[in-house]
Amino acid sequence: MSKKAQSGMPYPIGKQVPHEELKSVIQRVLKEVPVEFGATSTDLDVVVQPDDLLRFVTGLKERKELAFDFLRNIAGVDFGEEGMALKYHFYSFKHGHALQVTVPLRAAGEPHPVVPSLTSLYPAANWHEREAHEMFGIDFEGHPNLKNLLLEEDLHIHPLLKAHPLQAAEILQGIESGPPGFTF
Amino acid sequence: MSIWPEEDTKVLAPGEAEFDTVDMTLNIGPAHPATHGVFRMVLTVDGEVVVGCEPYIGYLHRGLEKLSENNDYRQAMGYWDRTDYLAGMACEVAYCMAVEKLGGIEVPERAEYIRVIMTELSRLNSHFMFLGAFGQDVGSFGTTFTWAWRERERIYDLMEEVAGDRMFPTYIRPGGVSMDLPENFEPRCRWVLDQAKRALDEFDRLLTGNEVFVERTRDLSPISTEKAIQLGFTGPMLRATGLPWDLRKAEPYSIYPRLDFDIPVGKQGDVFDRYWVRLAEMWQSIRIIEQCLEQIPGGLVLNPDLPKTLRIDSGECYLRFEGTKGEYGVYGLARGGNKPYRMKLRSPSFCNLSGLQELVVGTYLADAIIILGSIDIVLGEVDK
Amino acid sequence: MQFADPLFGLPSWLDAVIRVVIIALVMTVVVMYLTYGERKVVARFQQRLGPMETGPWGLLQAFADAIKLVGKEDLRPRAADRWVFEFAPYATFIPVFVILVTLPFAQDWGIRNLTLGLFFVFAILGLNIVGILMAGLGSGNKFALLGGVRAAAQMISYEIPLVLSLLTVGMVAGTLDLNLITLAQEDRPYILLQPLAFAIFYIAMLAELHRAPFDIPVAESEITGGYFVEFSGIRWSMFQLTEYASMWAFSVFGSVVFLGGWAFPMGTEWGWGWQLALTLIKSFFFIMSIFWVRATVPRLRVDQLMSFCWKFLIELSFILFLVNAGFIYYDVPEEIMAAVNWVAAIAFLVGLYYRGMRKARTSDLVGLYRTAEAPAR
Amino acid sequence: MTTESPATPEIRPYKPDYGAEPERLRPVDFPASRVAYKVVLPGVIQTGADTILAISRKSSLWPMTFGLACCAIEMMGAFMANHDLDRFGIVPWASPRQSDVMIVSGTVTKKMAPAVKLLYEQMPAPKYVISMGACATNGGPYTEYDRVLQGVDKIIPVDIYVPGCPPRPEALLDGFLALQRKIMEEKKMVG
Repeated sequence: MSKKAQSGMPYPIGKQVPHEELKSVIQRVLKEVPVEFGATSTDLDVVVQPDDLLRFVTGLKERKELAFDFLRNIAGVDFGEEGMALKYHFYSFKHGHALQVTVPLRAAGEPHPVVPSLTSLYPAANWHEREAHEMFGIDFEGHPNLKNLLLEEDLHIHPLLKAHPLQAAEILQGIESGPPGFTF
Repeated sequence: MSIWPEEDTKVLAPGEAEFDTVDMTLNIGPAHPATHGVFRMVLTVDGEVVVGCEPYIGYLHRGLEKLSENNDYRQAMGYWDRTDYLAGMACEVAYCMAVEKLGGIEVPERAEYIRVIMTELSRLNSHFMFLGAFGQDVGSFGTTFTWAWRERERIYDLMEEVAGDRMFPTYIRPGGVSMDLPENFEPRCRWVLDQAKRALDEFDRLLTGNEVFVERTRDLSPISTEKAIQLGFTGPMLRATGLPWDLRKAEPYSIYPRLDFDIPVGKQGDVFDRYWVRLAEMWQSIRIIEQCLEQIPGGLVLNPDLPKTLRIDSGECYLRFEGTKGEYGVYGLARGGNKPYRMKLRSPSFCNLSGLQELVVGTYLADAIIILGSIDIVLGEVDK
Repeated sequence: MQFADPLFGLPSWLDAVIRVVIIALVMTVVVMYLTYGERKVVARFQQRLGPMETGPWGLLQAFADAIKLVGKEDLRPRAADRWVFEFAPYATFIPVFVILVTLPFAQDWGIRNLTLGLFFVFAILGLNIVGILMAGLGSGNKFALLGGVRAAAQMISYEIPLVLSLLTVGMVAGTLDLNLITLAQEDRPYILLQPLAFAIFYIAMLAELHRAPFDIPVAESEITGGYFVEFSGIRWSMFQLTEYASMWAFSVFGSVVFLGGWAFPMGTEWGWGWQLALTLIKSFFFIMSIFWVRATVPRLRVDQLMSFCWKFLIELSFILFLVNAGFIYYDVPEEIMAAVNWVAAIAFLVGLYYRGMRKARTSDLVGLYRTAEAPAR
Repeated sequence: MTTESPATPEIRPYKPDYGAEPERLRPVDFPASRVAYKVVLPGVIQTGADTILAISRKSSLWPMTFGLACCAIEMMGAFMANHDLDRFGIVPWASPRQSDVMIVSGTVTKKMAPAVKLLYEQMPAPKYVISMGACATNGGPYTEYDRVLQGVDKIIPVDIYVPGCPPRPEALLDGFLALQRKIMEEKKMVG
């Protein structure tokens, strides 16, 4: 039963693509964009500079050989002094391959690091970019509605930066040296 | 002389609107019975028709990722099972798989089977909650809710026998599970599954066979596969559109390749299809658990070579896991030490919810509630 | 004995006052135990127990609720219009109570018998809407506004089929006097003659009472209670009283008009105590069926509700009215009239059933690439 | 500033200090005129109206349908078939205007805190708050994150704290029973 049903599917579900094959396809198809290749324990990793990002991702989406039609995730990482990075995870329903795109950025601070927004290509990027904006202070150029998503709208802190401290837990009553109770 | 000013007595030309209607802004949430938690949406309604929708989230933002970075690998697990709090064990499995990917940790085969059983029990648990809450949204006065909770309590009891707690037992550990199954697990589990089958049959009669229910949900906010992919939908939301994309088949992990199960899909991605896909998925989960109970081997359940404090020098992964709501992705980065350097959750509810505007606009106010219910959000996961 | 013969030879006005007091007290107790009964019945449908701890088997639960509600703070939101807000509960409650004036609970026993009793009930029914709209508009809350407007639209729409179906019965009986209508059902209740009218009456009654599946104005999961969302304490309990009192009034009314009230099956042979018991038992059948529907059926949407009324139910009730008028004009025997009505009623129910079956077949709905199938039942 | 620095901070044994216990719970003495009905109608009204009111209040505690986080799931579980709070007359209502109890079931973030406070203020007067779970009590496991409120008692007064993460339905049930006892204890004060 399942054999017959799966033969009619428009997408090859369950096909695994080796990293090397995908790497060679990207090198062949998008050779005008300077990229570096690496690998994580799950995906092929491509390092792209922020200026090339929009060109590269447009290629990823629109070239038939790649056809990355699904943006899974955008994760920001703060390396402190070494700068920041954005990790984009793409998936192609058509070919069944997955890719991680790393965009190295300068360190947090004023002015904020700037990356082109992918909302025009992937509507799914909208909330992911808003989240990265508020958590890391990364500005996405061309985002239609770049305001806080999870935090209060008038709050301009970036909690996921390594410099952002945790607060001390209050102990209401007990063995602390001060008088029991709490202050407002 | 007329008592009315001239400009007020305007004669409408043919084709002009008969009424001037004023849009009303209606704030639903963050404390509203239909929002399944602390979600808030501001609807602009023209009478009963929704013409605009602005979702607001973050009322349960409690710093999962920040706290994970500041805790030991094993301590942080307590935050992760509280993300999708309807299926705590499934989230634990996802997190532990990510840690194992980072550290290259082996898992004994028996533990893999136990994890699959627990994941699928959690899926049953979460989908039962969906059935109950969805029936409540459609308006069946709690009957579906109590019936669903009767089954959930049985599953919770089973989990408590296995792991010691109902919701968040932190039973799954990096490298296996914390302890072996109790002696009478198999007959107990089969009994629970039999009861669940009976309950599913009841739900099929109560809701799927109900004229009013079908009339309310069918052809409501249909969505095409292409649009769903663009909006980032995964899980039952995507499968309802007709695409049989399930990570257990598409990018197989754990022992799922050894198991025989099907992927239920809908036809047009409307609310009824989403409901039906979840109902059919529960039958598949029961099939999976029954196969696991037959195939489960003996042996260790926890990798004995692990140190007391887990230290991972370097590693990076984006682990995807078919959670109960869709693709539950964990981006992990380790740079030495006993704490993860970065842990990012790609939560399925978050991505499914981001397309709410597309689904809701143009429907009736009452439909907006059940469309929200059909997305099956969990706020712990949306707000992280 | 004349109807409303003064008790103990008292003056007429004093007699009426005494009867009103009796009915008011009975109504309060009945309403209290209806809330208790609903919680118990619905709890059983949901495999729970319902109130158990307040008094034996929770019998005092309703009293505890009532006393607590009296002791609550009486809040008025700042956005509310003072007079409209504060008088809305009374404007909602009084029409329902006035309906009870004309209902014959036993032979020749009610508050007052009116020659045009049926007409009086129709006239009073509409007044309820004023109070609900006052509550909706005066609260200064958008949920309440939506609930009030929904309630007004729904109740005005469903009044038409309700009135038409009842007029059919009045036509068959040849009178609008409720006492005489009941007496005419001594050997057969009108549900046997007019089953379709009964079905229409039942559906329209559910809509008038805002009970499931027509509980759109008070939908808890959509508008958190509808028009009474801002009311607290004693004023809110007036709404609750209205809801259950109108349910009881409708049930007594329905059992009088369709089920033979106190007259069927024993006629005037039995004393008034038995007659009273018969009326109450029949009305509790009604109420039980309302609870049953509430515990099982989901809610309709507002446009489906309206189109069901305007596109189907009103036409059906007009046809019913005209056909029965023809039967009576040409003196068709009662048996033929009953047979035609039964055929129509069965066709109506079977049609609804098949409509439901046509929609609910999941195998048609799912799966171009269907790879999973729920086990066949 | 003292010159000598404390070498080891003195560790006092943990002793909770709730204020003077009997003082707080002592019944208020009303003037004789206010309890005149007891004198006028001896034998007719044996129990005071305050007792009847308190018994009614404790038998009909209506919480608000209002879930915040994980604990809300266990709260729902307490209302369902296995635990059935309806046995005690406890039924949830959607609107705060008709509720008596607010169950703060889960983490209160600083973004949510104004809404929680508003809901509390919308409830009519004899109102009680049950803080359910570790998060609502003091922030629980999330207490170190700065967008999380360290306990809901910073914004609204709490009557009963239910421990657990999340508390089992039985624990919530016990919390309700404790609230009932508390209502009976303070009946003279709520009059």
